[in-house]
Amino acid sequence: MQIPPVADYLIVAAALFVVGVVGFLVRRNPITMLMAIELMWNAGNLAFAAFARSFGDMSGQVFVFIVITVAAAEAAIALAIVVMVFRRRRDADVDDISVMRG
Amino acid sequence: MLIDTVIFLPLATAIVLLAIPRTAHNALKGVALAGAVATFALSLAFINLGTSVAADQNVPWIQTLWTAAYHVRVDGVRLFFILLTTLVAAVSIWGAFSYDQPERLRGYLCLLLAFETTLLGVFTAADLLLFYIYWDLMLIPVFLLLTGFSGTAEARRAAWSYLIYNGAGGLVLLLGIVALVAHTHTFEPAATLSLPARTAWWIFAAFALAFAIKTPLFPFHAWMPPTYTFAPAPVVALVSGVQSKAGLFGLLAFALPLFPQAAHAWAPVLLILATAGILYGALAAIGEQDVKTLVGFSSLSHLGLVWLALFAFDMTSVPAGILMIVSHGLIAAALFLLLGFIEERTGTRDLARFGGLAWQAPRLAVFLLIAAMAALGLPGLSGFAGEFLILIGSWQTQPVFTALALVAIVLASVYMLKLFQGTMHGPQRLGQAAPSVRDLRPRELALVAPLLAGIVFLGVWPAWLNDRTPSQVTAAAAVTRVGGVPDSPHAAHTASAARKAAAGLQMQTARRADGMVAEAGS
Amino acid sequence: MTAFAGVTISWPALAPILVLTGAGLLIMLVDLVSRATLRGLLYGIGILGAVGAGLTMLPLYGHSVTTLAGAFASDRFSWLFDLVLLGSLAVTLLLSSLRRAEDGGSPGAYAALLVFAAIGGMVMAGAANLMIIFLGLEQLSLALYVLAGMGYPRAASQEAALKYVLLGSLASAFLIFGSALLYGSSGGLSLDAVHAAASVPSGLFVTGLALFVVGIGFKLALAPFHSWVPDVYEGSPLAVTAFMAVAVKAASLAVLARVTYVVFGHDTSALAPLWLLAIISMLVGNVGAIRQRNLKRLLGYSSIAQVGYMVVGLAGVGPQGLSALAFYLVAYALTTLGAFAVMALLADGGEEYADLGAYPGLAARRPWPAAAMALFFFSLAGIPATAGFYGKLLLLAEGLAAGPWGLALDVTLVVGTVVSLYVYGKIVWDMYSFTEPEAVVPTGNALPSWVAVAAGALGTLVLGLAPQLFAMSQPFLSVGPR
Amino acid sequence: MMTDTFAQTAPFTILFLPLLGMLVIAVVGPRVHRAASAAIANLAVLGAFALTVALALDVWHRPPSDQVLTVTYPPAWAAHQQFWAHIPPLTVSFELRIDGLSLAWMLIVTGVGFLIHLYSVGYMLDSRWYRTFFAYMNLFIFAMLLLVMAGNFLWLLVGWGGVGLASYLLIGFDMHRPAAVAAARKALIMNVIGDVGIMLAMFLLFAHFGSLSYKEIFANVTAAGTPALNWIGIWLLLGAVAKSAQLPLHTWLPDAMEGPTPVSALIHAATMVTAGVYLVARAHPIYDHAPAAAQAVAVVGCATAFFAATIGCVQYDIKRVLAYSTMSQIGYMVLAVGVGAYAAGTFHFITHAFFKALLFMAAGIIIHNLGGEQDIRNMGGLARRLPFAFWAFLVGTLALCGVFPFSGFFSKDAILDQLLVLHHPVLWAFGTATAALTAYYMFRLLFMTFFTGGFRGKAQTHAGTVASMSVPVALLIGLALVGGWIVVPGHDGLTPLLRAAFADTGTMAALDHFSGIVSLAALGAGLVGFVAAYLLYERPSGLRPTLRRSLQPVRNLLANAYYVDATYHWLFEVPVLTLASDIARYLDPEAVAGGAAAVARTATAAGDAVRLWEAGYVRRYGLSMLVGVVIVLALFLYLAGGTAALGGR
Repeated sequence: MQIPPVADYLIVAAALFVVGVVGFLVRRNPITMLMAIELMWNAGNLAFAAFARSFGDMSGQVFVFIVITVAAAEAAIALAIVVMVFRRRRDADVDDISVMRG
Repeated sequence: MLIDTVIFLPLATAIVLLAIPRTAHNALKGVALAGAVATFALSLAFINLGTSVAADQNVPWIQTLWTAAYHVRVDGVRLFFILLTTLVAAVSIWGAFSYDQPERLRGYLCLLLAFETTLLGVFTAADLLLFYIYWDLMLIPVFLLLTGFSGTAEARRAAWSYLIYNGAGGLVLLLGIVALVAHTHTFEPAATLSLPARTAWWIFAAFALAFAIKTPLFPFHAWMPPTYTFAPAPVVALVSGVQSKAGLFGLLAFALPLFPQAAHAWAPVLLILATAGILYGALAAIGEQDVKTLVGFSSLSHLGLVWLALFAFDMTSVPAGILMIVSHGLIAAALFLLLGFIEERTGTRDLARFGGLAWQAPRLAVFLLIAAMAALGLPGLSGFAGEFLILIGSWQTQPVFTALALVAIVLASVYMLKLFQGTMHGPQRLGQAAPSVRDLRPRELALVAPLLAGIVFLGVWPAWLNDRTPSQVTAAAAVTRVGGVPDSPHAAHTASAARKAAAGLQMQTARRADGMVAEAGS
Repeated sequence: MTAFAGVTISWPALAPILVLTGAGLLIMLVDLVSRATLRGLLYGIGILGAVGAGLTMLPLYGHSVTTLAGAFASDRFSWLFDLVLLGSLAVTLLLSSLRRAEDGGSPGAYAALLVFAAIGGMVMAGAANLMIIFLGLEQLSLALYVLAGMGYPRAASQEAALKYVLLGSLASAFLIFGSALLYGSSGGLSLDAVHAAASVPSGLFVTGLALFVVGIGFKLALAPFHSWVPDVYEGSPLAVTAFMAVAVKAASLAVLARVTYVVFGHDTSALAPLWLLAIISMLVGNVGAIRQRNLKRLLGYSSIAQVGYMVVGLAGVGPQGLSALAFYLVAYALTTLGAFAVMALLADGGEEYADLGAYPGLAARRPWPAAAMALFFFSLAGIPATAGFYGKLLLLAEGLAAGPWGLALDVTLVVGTVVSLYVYGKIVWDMYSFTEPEAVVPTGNALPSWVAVAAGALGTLVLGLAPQLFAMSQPFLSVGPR
Repeated sequence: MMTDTFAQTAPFTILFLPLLGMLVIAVVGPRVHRAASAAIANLAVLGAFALTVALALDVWHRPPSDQVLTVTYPPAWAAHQQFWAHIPPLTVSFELRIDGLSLAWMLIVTGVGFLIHLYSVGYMLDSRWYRTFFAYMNLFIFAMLLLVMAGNFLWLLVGWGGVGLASYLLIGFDMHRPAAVAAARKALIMNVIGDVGIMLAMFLLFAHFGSLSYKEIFANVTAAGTPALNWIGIWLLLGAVAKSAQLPLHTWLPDAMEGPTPVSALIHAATMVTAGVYLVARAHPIYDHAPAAAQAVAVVGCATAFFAATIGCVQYDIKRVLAYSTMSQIGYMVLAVGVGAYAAGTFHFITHAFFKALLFMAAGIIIHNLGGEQDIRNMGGLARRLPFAFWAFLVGTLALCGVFPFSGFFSKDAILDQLLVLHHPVLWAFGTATAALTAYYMFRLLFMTFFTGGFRGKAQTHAGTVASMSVPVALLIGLALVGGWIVVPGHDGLTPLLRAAFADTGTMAALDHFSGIVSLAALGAGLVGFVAAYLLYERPSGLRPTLRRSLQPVRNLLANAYYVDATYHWLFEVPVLTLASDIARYLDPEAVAGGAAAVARTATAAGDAVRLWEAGYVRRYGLSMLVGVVIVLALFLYLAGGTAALGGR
């Protein structure tokens, strides 16, 4: 089958990335915000994979794997923290979590 | 080596003080005074060495992308700055004995001594990095003295204007020094002929701005009135008597010899500022009701005269500038100390509340009279010698500014009489506030006496000082001088003297490779 | 020098990381077998690990080795930064040894995380490859996310952790996407490949570079990517804050320096936006610190400004730029760690001594800690005879050699320093002014804190009075023409 | 040769004896009896006088060529080291110049000075600051001697300032009286203006001659052009005017009468105020080649003589009348030296010292006995109460009015005569007219004080005059009588003594030239004045009130001294003080310090702004990051050549 050019993948990746950014900014629930961030990371992955494919170069794909791994660790830690916060205060609205300021 | 001893003896004394319990007041006082007096005595040894280099020590320090050295020197330019420092410091430390917070006396004396060391460092440094280090270190003791040892809230506020203003000036100076070193790759004041004129113009501007803030030169004096007014008398005596001379020293020892052309380019601006300051300070002093602020403004006026002297580039006025510097140091210290005594006794600085003190304190009155008359420029006292020699020189090159400065001399008589008569003469107004003002104690008498002695001595024999000020100074003027008074014998005199000075310089240059002087001579 | 699966490995270059990893694992092991009684031992192991790693680094001095198929290097760009990382690790562990059980978190996890964070930093410093940079950066960050929350009994600590993890991940996303674009524009992950692409910058390359700079700028806390700093610094446990303030910046600066020099040999015109960020940081950092009442926040803001200063060293990519940056980094590390150490000394593991309301009149009650604190602040303000002064001197010189942008950076540096005179002077002013003797006199006197304070003060003075000692390393740190 | 060593050393002994006296009093005074300090002071001045006489005899017995000594101190240094200033090209040494001119002044200063010291011993007895007074008096003698003995303009200026200081201290001697304090301030400030004038002259002298020494300047005075010399002369005149209370800087002298009477006698009548005359006479080589300046001098002197006399006609304070008469008489001297009649000027200075000192002392006796009363409207009929004072005052008056054969006659006559000889008829006319006014106001004073019916005051005369006061007065009566006889028709005893000092001037006419017209005119004018005073004050008639009414405006004008004081007040004092206080109160705090404060406020406000933005909201932080991203991205792309590059690759 015919592989679309890199540009198309890039456009999709960029779109994903922007969606992620917007998601981070508009949502107030930390978990949702984390999901938005995952979206952005995966946008990066997509771009990497596309380039790697087009170059026929493995290193880009290795990078993708590493990102996925790190993302897992990241999610674990982030969720742990969210749970910790949630335990102290029954809700988890990041806008209320602003004791420190100034 | 003697020179290091002189520089660091005060600091060492301060460290010794730290070993003495804070409550042993007499021990503290004794040690502090002994250290300060010893420093003064040692520094006297430099006099005999006359205009030749009295002491010169050059230890390599940093040699990487640029070279810096621990290079200290006592020569004709520096000699009298050093003597002034050691004398005024000793006197001020003695004056600090009547400090009213005994539990803090130790820190107070320590900081005064540390301050003396930084001052001596500035005046001995022959290496720009060393000079700058001491220059900026001067901030700390004064800032702490204002903050923690003056007690009053105003003084603590004054600490800010002092720190920020002088700190900013210091950083501008640093920028200038770095810009210079980027070209010469050495902090030794070296020949800068290679320096592009435009760069030199900028660097000199940076130097001049820093020095103008320190002196202070109108209109960079915003920090001066609060500091002089609210700091304890001994501190003000040191700050106005000695530290204010650091800027002028910088001009004489570094800025003028390094950038003669740039100095010349800037002269018009600086002359205007100087003259404006001379008149502005005099007028402000006339209008002032607080005695210490009044004296502060009077020094603004008098030190403006020194700027006039330096940037008139006259063979006579420039060396006379040094005379004026020393004279003003003695006068300002004496005035501030005496006013400090008055404030201790009456608890006020407001002229509206004084009057007739001479009835109860005739000796105090006589001392204040001498100091005030010296500041007023009475012929026969050092103030006159400085003013007259400066103006007779500057008249030859800058008659207009000189004429304006003469107006300030008349104004000086107005504000100095306002100060003296307002406090000492007229009906006694203090009434119940100070039922009986006691006359000068022996200690106070003895500690002001040396200053007054110096004032009289330099008044009747200024040549003693001038014979010991070096040819570099005159040469600094000679090389930068243009014009003068043509078709008059004076011009001839000047030219020949300039040649003589330059010749002497070449010899000195040969004697010790000194880029600064080489520059001055070339 | 052995070969493994066709890839040559230079063990000496990896030794420090390996030693430290061993120490980390050992800590976890000891933590398994022993209960809280052996808390001191855990930190001790960490410190020994740091020292050992430092020793293994000595032979690396003066050499530049690349290994793991050019992915990792031990050279002038990593060496000194690694030392700073190890030093800050040691000091942090020293200060942490005052932690109590009720501070939350198991000591073992805490110590191990610190060690692994340091390892992450060292990986960053040595990374010659976009992937390794990301790897190290994430290891450092993930550990710190947790450590920030290690004071979880305090709500502030939790909040700090949450904010840090959310914003940090966001920044990482930019880094990843930027790396992807750089990869796409250069066809390789190694910095050399990126350098090749830099010679003819395409839009793809430039965009990638921009996003990459954003990612690093966040870790460096360059304005306007600094907003997380004050909150995270205030919330995290004292020792962790100290570690963040020094280690994270050291590692990120190493990356930045390497990228600047390796990717953009001598022409940094493309990096101009970075200089702009530095200028904004100097202003925001110093101005923001003016009205702070919490010392940890204040030091956070000041660190923002200090990083701005350090970037000036890179502006000229002159041969001495790296050493200027390195000198100031060392000075900054000494003074910052010292300041935190004084706080720890006064806090003595208990109620953190961060509220500036507690400082007035301190000099009268605790003269020596006050004097040390004053010394550190003078150094941060660049008063002569302290390390900070000579560092500023070097940076200003670099700036002047860097054309118009450099001049702008220098002027901003001066202006910022004037503002900082007030910021730091205010605390000295407080400590030394008259006040009624407070009811509670801080009695903290713990030996570890004293050791840290003394080390910081000594280093600050020595480097200030005898900078040539450091300058001896200049031949190694000076970057020849590429 | 003994005389030469004497001539070398004597001047310094003379000069420093009074200084020594002052120092001794200042140091040991408080420990010894007050009489001791008085004795020290008197002995110091007496010794100076004796030495001066000896020196004068020594000098005048030399050949004329040798009558000008210049002595440098210390002699050994004359060659290589300068005592005062040594900043090449400027060198100023400490040199004294002894010649006829300075000797004349030295003799009067020490001689009359001694008499007044003696007088003060009794007069000041009940003063709280007895010792201080004598210390100040000695200081004055020293400064005045330095002024007249100086060998270059610098040391002249030093003495000039010194007498200014002494006069300041002694005017304000009653420091608790605001009036005295104000008068002292006024005197010093006006004198400083004069000092500035002399300084300017010295600047020009240095510029044109490269020296400040009389010898070098006068030797080649023609080296500088006439314009320059005119300027120098004008600036010197400014100094002279200030010191000698000539128009327009005369307003301080009447107020100076706030000082104790001996001070008025010594400083503000006999010696200091004549320093201006000395200065012009001393600088005569300059004025001889500066016609315009000399003209100015003469005009100023003449105008002062006349106007001061007119003011004197309506004053009621006995000392103020004498003060105005002093101004007027000094006007005569300045006029004389202005036209080049240096000997005549000197002559009048000598006689004036005698009779004016006498008048003040007599007035002092009156004031002393009336317990400080000075207003002649509260006196009258004192001739019988204080006969001694009356006779003294009478002699003084006759001398002042130039009645033959009193001393004033010869000196004033010499001046008027020279005016005609040197072809200044207008000035002569004014001079003669002034003589009439002089006679009028002096006799008006005499009548109102000693006659015109009985005593009008309340103050009772208390204890009579002590010997220490009457002896010097008696001596001065004699001097005022015979003092003028050194110059009698056919014999001029003064000019030869001065000849050497004025060797280089052409206008040194002998004083023994008498012309009947001049003398008769002067005497006639005096007679007119006397008659007028007699009719108005001794013969009560309707004349006086009618005159009063018709001349009221003139009276006001004169009584207010032509409103010069008021003019200065509104012209200089008020504007300067207003400006000054505005600067100190508003401009400096607001503009200069305020500017700094504004910067500080701005920084603080910015700090608050940063804190406000840092509100703790994660999403806001994210937003700020994003803004940063956009900016950075845009910048990067822009610098990389704009969007065009996007298409690249």
